[in-house]
This record gives sequence, structure tokens and C-alpha cells, in this order.
Amino acid sequence: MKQESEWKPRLLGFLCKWCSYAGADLAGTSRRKYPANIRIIKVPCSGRVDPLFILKALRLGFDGVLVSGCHPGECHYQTGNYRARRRIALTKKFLEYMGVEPERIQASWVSASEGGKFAEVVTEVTRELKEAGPNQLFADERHGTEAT
Amino acid sequence: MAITDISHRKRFLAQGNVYLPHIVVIEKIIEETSGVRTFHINFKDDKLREEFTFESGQFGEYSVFGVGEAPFCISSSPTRRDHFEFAIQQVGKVTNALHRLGVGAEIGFRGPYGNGFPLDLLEGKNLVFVGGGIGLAPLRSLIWNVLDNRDKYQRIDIIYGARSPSDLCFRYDLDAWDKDKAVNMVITVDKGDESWSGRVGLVPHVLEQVAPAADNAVAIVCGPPIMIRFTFPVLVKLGFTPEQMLTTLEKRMKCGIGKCGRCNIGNLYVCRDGPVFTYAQINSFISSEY
Amino acid sequence: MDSKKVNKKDIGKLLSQWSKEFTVFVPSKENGVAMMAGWDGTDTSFLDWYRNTVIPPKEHFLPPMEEMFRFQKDKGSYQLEQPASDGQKQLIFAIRPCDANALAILDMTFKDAYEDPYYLSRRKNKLLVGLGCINPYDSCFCTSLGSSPSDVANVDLMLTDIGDEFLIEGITDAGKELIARTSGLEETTEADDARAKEVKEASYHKVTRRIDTGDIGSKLLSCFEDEDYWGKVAAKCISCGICTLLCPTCYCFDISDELVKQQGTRFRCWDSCAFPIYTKMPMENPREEKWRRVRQKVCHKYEFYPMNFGVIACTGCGRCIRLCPVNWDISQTLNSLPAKT
Amino acid sequence: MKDMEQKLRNEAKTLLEQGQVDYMVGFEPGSLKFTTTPLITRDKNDVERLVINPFMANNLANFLTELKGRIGIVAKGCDSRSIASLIQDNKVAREDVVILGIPCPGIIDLSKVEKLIGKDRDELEDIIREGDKVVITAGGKRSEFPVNEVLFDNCLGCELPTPQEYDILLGEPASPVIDRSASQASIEQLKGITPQQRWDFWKDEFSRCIRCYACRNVCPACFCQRCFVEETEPQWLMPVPRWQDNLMFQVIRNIHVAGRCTDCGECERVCPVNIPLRSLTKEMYDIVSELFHFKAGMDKDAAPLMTHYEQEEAEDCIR
Repeated sequence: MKQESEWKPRLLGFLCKWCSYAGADLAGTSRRKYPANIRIIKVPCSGRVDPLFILKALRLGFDGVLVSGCHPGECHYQTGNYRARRRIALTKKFLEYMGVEPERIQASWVSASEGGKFAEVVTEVTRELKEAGPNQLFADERHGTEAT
Repeated sequence: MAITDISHRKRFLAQGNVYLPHIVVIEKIIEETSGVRTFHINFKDDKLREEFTFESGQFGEYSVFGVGEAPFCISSSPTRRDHFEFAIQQVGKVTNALHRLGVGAEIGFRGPYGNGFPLDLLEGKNLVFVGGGIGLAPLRSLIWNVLDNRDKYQRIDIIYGARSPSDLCFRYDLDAWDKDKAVNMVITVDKGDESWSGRVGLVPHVLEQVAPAADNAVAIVCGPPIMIRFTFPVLVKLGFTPEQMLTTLEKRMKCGIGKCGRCNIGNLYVCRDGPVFTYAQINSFISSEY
Repeated sequence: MDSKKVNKKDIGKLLSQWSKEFTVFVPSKENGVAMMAGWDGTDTSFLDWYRNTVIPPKEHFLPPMEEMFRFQKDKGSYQLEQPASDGQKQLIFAIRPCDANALAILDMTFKDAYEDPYYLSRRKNKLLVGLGCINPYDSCFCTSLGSSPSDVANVDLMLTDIGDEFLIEGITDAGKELIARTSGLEETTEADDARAKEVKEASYHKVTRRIDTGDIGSKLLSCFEDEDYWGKVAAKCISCGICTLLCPTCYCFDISDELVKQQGTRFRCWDSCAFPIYTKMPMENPREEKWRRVRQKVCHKYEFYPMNFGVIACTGCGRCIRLCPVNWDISQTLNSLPAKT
Repeated sequence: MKDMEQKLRNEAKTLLEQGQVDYMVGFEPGSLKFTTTPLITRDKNDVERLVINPFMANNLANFLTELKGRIGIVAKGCDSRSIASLIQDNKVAREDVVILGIPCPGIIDLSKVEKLIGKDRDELEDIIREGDKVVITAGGKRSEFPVNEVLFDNCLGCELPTPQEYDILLGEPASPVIDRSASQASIEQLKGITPQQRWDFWKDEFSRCIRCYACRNVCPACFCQRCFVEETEPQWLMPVPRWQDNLMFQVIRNIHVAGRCTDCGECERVCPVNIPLRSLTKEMYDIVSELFHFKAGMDKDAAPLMTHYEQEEAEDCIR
């Protein structure tokens, strides 16, 4: 068993390319410090994120998933983030009912100018995931969990 | 002589678990057309490389480990045995994965399976090969096999077509056969382009124009289903009997050895009882599902 | 007759004794789902409820999923590793005659042309202890298939319920030898044998569902292209896999790979001709339409299998009727085939 | 009920005779005791076989998406909701269906009967519903039970026993036997245990799944031409019946039918390995209702759940 202190949760982020991805970029260029344990997948819109992606990430052993898009009213495609919100809300509540820690499914609105907020979100989510502990949901006797 | 029972022929069988693939290495890759590649492969194991035998028309199950397994015919001739070949079009999960591999990559192979062409029954005959697109792959194995024993056979006609000049597979073979005086080679395309000075026309039409004699002949047909469907009536018109026409069929397969269930046409399994069938057999199939 | 008997109260003792030599499987329920599962060493309550299992015993020969082999990826090379074969001898207790007969049918496919090592090795290390039915379901129709609730054709030992006791007959040499080395069995009396005969007779007549198998192959052949008929027959089918996956004689399987990091597995798992994707090729699908799939299921069992192996690939266990979500009933289909034209 | 049955046959016959519908979809007696089976026919002579009884469990709306032409369909309350939901999703045109509505007093769950009596269904002589009671005869012995002990869980929570969307209503509106706490019992039980225990519970349940897809195929809301489990590039999950893949399949299926599921309970009824699937679908139904005040198939003109949004909703799950 690894020590709690050295274990770093692995987080998969689906970031909208119009806002949150740019926000993450800004966080980087402005040297905002945030945990390096997030892997980022750029999506055209938070509305592109199928709950299937979230499940698959958990199945692969990621400790948490973050979906981040534009603030309400600011979606490049008008309504994509509103649709994302419905899906995420359902997915999160439903998985919680099934026994998945709610910390594992995270969502945020981060605009292109909110580098600071992005850093805060990742920091906060990482802290919560540390509390939740490693994702053993789909662990199988042979492989364990296998995020790469 | 009529070709009747061509199922259940002698098979090479490696020792041990029949489902366990043997490791083969890709030695060479030839870009046939965009989306079609030929792979030259050879067993990693020296003993297998020595012992392995197959017949033209037989197929193998090829594995990309971690992706899956799929059946393709062996496209090279058993008379040329420093390696063996298969040619595939990119259409699904396994073929896509194969197309991502390079020379030196290891894949799995098990086989050969299926009956293959009844070579003994073709001896002394005039042979008419009718192929379309990548359907030349199994014919190619037989054609080289026949040409390497040229004196055992009579007249040889090859009628091959593709949708466009750039869809012609095995150009190096087409050139060789074209030059070979002992072969009557006819190449056609459905639609030509600026560079194309050859024949234009659908394979069944061209076949009708070429009109090979049916007397003492066997026609071997392979291509897309639509081509096969239009070719048989032409052959009938030319006087071929159902016993004088051979084809190989394709079905979704998994096991390759008649167990997993899916490739049956009536009571016959394409993997186990085919893939080579006479038109007479196809006509008597219980099911129209071919 | 070469028979013994055992009191029902002593079944636990008998199973304990056999457990020393075999891994014993008995009818069990998991959340109400009856299946053959490893015996826990005490529970014999199945004697009260057991009629037949939902999951057929074929699962212990052709499991719903199994590893065919594993592979290790090391740089570009692969190392294949076969699963260790289970050497432990196993005994399936109280298998019904229909399910035992089904294994004999599966043998034909798995022995044909190329031997299937996974199935056949499991077949070799198992002893089948049959239990005749005294209370067949209303969906059972084994008697239409040349069998009966007391059919001993494919078991090693046969038990017959004669009231407070089971009469035990050794059928195969292996079965007879097991009886010979089993202690605590009582000798039977003439009255016991007579009672067993009565029970068998009575249970035969309790099977009321009938299908007419006379000439069935040629009847099916003659209506094979009757799209109208098959369309009607298939109309209510929802193309789920229940009737095939849970059929004791269905053996179709799928093969698939998984690679996680550098470790891979090739699996095979049950598959069903009811699924459209089963025969789907990249460009076409010969059985896209539902009626073709339903026809395939019926004809495979009653027409093609007899052509290839000389037997109907159905044992009349009735699971497909009992478990169907829409009450699609193969006996109705077979009894309503259009007359020859 | 006999009157209703006769009325149904007359109406169905007229519809077919006058060519108002191409198909009639209803129930006929099944081949096993106490069962019905879907009757799908173009033949007016077949309508004499139509029945109405407390065993007609199937949700016939499932057949609407595969039949071509105009369809006359027998619908209980829940079926009518599924039909309305399909209309919402543009899968069925309202003018292409003639709905013969049946006010439904609840359907008898044979597995509950079996548990109560301790015998299998084919060993029972009779099951008769008499108002709020059910009389079961087995081995010559009659026993009476309150009907809510033998109705399906979803019937006990039924919100629409009498179809709201219909062309012909075959009887007086039914007053349902509602027992919401019984209907929710298994869900409440799950909510009472820890998340880890819940996950372990589902892990255990899904380890029995054989991937027959009956739950999906029987579901009127599962109408995708190609299900995501059949995708090979990318392959989202393995076709092997391993609990991880089975569970993931069911989670995604539930998310896909959110806002379409009418709590008809068919998935749970047909599962051959008794996975309590309604404990998933009903919870999703409640989540949808709580978060978005949406109930599938209650209003055929309402926009589908996932194509619609409100400016202010579900913000508390977002940072």
C-alpha cells in the first residue's frame, strides 16, 4: 500500500477549446501553480462530452474526471454547455446512487480569461480526490486499475 | 469430369491447441491501392517455417494482439515458399490495425483453414480466371501455382477488372502475366482516366466479349458479390455448366474451424466446408444467404 | 439391475463423501436464479425446490466467458501463455437428462474436424450424476425428442426419486465404479425397483407439450424461403439472446481481445444468432432481417444439425419457452409449419 | 373486463377492415399458464384472439419503431406514455398510430405469486383478481391476498394507470392500487447502506449478467439503430460478460434512456438472471423528475429532456 502522502490522484480533464482550454493555457503562461496530475483532452464544446467518456475514464482507472466549459450564456455554440450541464448532473447523481464517490465527477465553468480559476479548480478537485482516495471501482483481480 | 465434392480435404495442422496463433513477422508491405496492402509474412519459429504447407484458396486467421482476429485468404502461391502473403482492404477494426503496422511487426497466424481450390481436378483443363478488385487475392495464389506448373494445364485466360486504374491490385503480377505468352491476360476498368489507354468495361461484359470456350474449361471467379452475381449468368451463356464454375465466398468468421457458428449457409460452414464452392453447390444451397 | 439406494436425509453425507474426490456442483440459487454451483458442504435444500436450472449446466463446459490465452507484450514481441487446465475432477450432481443429452450434442461440434481443447478437457474431467424428473415443467417437451424425464443415455449415474429415497443406477463404467467405492449405500429391494419403474412411467406422461418431429427436416426445407411465414413467426421476437444463450445445445461464441498496458487476454464468450451484429460484415449482413435470424435458429436445430450430425440439436428442456420475454414458443412454430406445396 | 375485451375486438376488427391501420398490435393468450403474448397481425380474423387480463405485462410500444405503416395498438397507461415519448423523440408520428387505451388496474407479477405460494407458476391452478384482492388456487387450496402483494413494483407506483394519449378508451378510468413505499422499497433499502456497499451490491448483481440484451431489446426507449456496445472503433466496452463491462453497459443505458424511461418495469421483468434493474431505472426516473421536473411521455408535445434546458438549473454540481 502506497503512503497517502506520495499518492497523487490522476485526473482527466475534458476542456472546451473555446474557453476552459484557453483558461488552462493562460494558467500555464501566467505561471499559476496547480497540481500537475491532470491530463487534458481538448473537446470542441463541453456539450461534446458523452457520459460514456466519463465512465470510460473511470473504467480505465482515472481517479476523477473534470468537465469544463464556458459559463452559461457564453457557449460558442449557444447551448452546448447547458446540455452538458444536464448530462453531468444526471451522471453525477446517478453514479452517486450506485456508490461512486461524487468527488470523482467534477465540472466547472472556466472562461479563457480565468487562468486563476482554472488553477484553483484543479487544486481543489485534486484535494477532494486525495480525500476520496484511489479509484478502485473497476479494479479487477488481475490488472488492478490501469490509467496510463 | 464434373467437380463435385470439394469439401473436407487434407489439411496441415500444427500441433497443440488449435486456437493458439503462431507468431509471424511482417517482412514487407506493398501498397497496392489506397486502402489495400499486401503483407509478406513469415513464421518466427524455424521449424514451422519449414513444415508449414497450404493450398491455394485456403485462408488463415490473423491476429493483431489486443485488437482481435480476422480471416483472410493466403494470396501467395504454395509453390513460392520463402514467405507467404495476404492482401487486405481497410474496412474494419482488425484491418485498420493491420494497416497501422510496419515491417518487423509481429502478428498472430493460425491456419491454414478451409478446403482450397481442387488443384488435382483442374489438371489438363483450360482455366478461365475472372477477378475483380481485391478479389484477385485468392485467384493470384492459384494463378502462380498453375503458372509454376504450366505444362499440367491447357489454355489460361485471366480477366481482371477494377473500378478505376488506381484500384488495380497486384500491378506487378498483371505486368508479368501480360508479358507471359502462355497467358491471355485481359485487364479492364469500369471507368478510365487520362493515363488509361486500356480496356474500359465491367468485368462480366468484358468476359462476354472475350468469350472463352467452355469446352474442357473451368472458370474460377472471385470479386465483389455484385460482380460474382453478374458473372455467373455470362458463363452460363458461354456454355459453362454449374460444375465448371468455382468461386470462393466470404462471411463473417471468428473461429475459422466450424465451431463459432456464424458463417453457415444452410448446413454448410464457409470456414469448414468452403470457402471454395462450385456454382452447382451454391445453387443447391438451402439458404439464399450468401 | 445394478442399483443401490440412498435415503434423502443422507444426501449430505453422500455429497461430502464425493467431495473428497471431486469438486461437487449442485443446484443452487443466486438471488432466485437457479444454476449449478459449487456445493457449500452442507446445503441440500435444493431437494425441495429443484426442477431445473435457469443457467444450463453447459456453463461448466462452455463458460459464458473464458480466457483462451494470455499474451505478454515485450517491446514488439509477444509471448503467449495458455491457461492452466483445471486438473481437479468434478462431479455435477442432479443434472437433468435433457441437459446431459445436450452435452452429447455439443460434443459433436466440438469434436468435429478440429478438436476444441477447452470444451473437451472440461468434458473429460467431469462425472455426470443424473436425476430423473418427477415434476416436469409445462414447457418441457423432451418426450417429443426421443428422450424422457428418466433418460439415462448421457449420464454416468442416474438417480430416481422413489419417495424417501433415491434409487441409484450405475450407467457408465465410471459411474458403476463410483457406486462401488461409495460407502453407505443400501441395497435395493424388488419393491424399490418396481417403484422406480412406476415413477419413470408416471413422469413420462407428465410431459404434455408435444412437437411433431416426423419429417421435420424436409418440412422446414420446403418452407425455407417462405418469407411470409417466417415474418409472421418472428414478428414478436425482440432479438434478445435469452433463448440461445440459455439453450443447453447452443454453442455459438465470439472471440475478442483485450490489451491493458503490456498484458493481454483473448477471450471467448457466448454469442447469439439472434443478434444482427452476429453475421454483420463491413459491407453487408446476410441476416439483417429478423425473420432470417429466427429462421436460422429454428433450422439450425431442426434441419442443419440433423443434416450434419444426424441428431436434432434440441433436447426439449423448454428453457427458450419458459424464459422468453414475449412467450415466443418454438413448439408452436414447429407445429404450425406450412404444409408442403 | 369481458366487455372491454369484446369492445377491443370490435374496434380492432373495424380498424383493419376499413384499412385505417395496417397492423394491429395487442395481446393474445400465451402458451404458458397465466401469460399473454404480443399479437402482431394484419389479419382481421386474428382479432378474435385479442385479450385483456391482469397478465398482459409486455410494453407493446416497443414494436412501434420496427413496424412499417399505420398501427393500431393496445396500450395500458405505461405503454401510452412510452408511445407519447416516442412521439416526442420523433420516432413515431401521432397520425400513424391508433391507440386503443386500456385503463389498467395493475399487472400481476408472477414471480411475486410464486414466492407467496412457494410453487412455480405452472403448478398453480388459478389466479383470479377480485377488486383489491387476488385469489390463488394451488393444490386445490384457495388463498386470498391483498392485490398489492402481487402487483409489479412499478404498478404500485403507477402515475398514469389510464392512458392520457389515446384514440379510443376501452373502459372507465381505473383507480390504481398505489403503494408507493412498497414500490420504492428496494431503492430505499439501497439508499440506507454505504456507497461502498452499494457499489459492491451492483458488482455482485452484474456478475450474473449474461449480456443477452433482453433489457435493452424489450425497452421502447432503447431505439438506437446501433447500440454503443456494438461499436468497435472505438470499442467502449468488451462483449464478454464481465461485471465491469456489464455494469458500465447498464449505467450508460440508463443515462441514454433518461427522460425516455416511463418506469414500465419491463427491463427488470425480462432479466433472466433477476438483476433488479428497476432499482436503477426508477432512481434515474426520480433524478430526472427532481432535477428537471420532467416525466417522460406525459406530454407528447413537450421537448425531449436532452434537447431542452432552462437557464437556471442544476448549477450546484458545477464549480
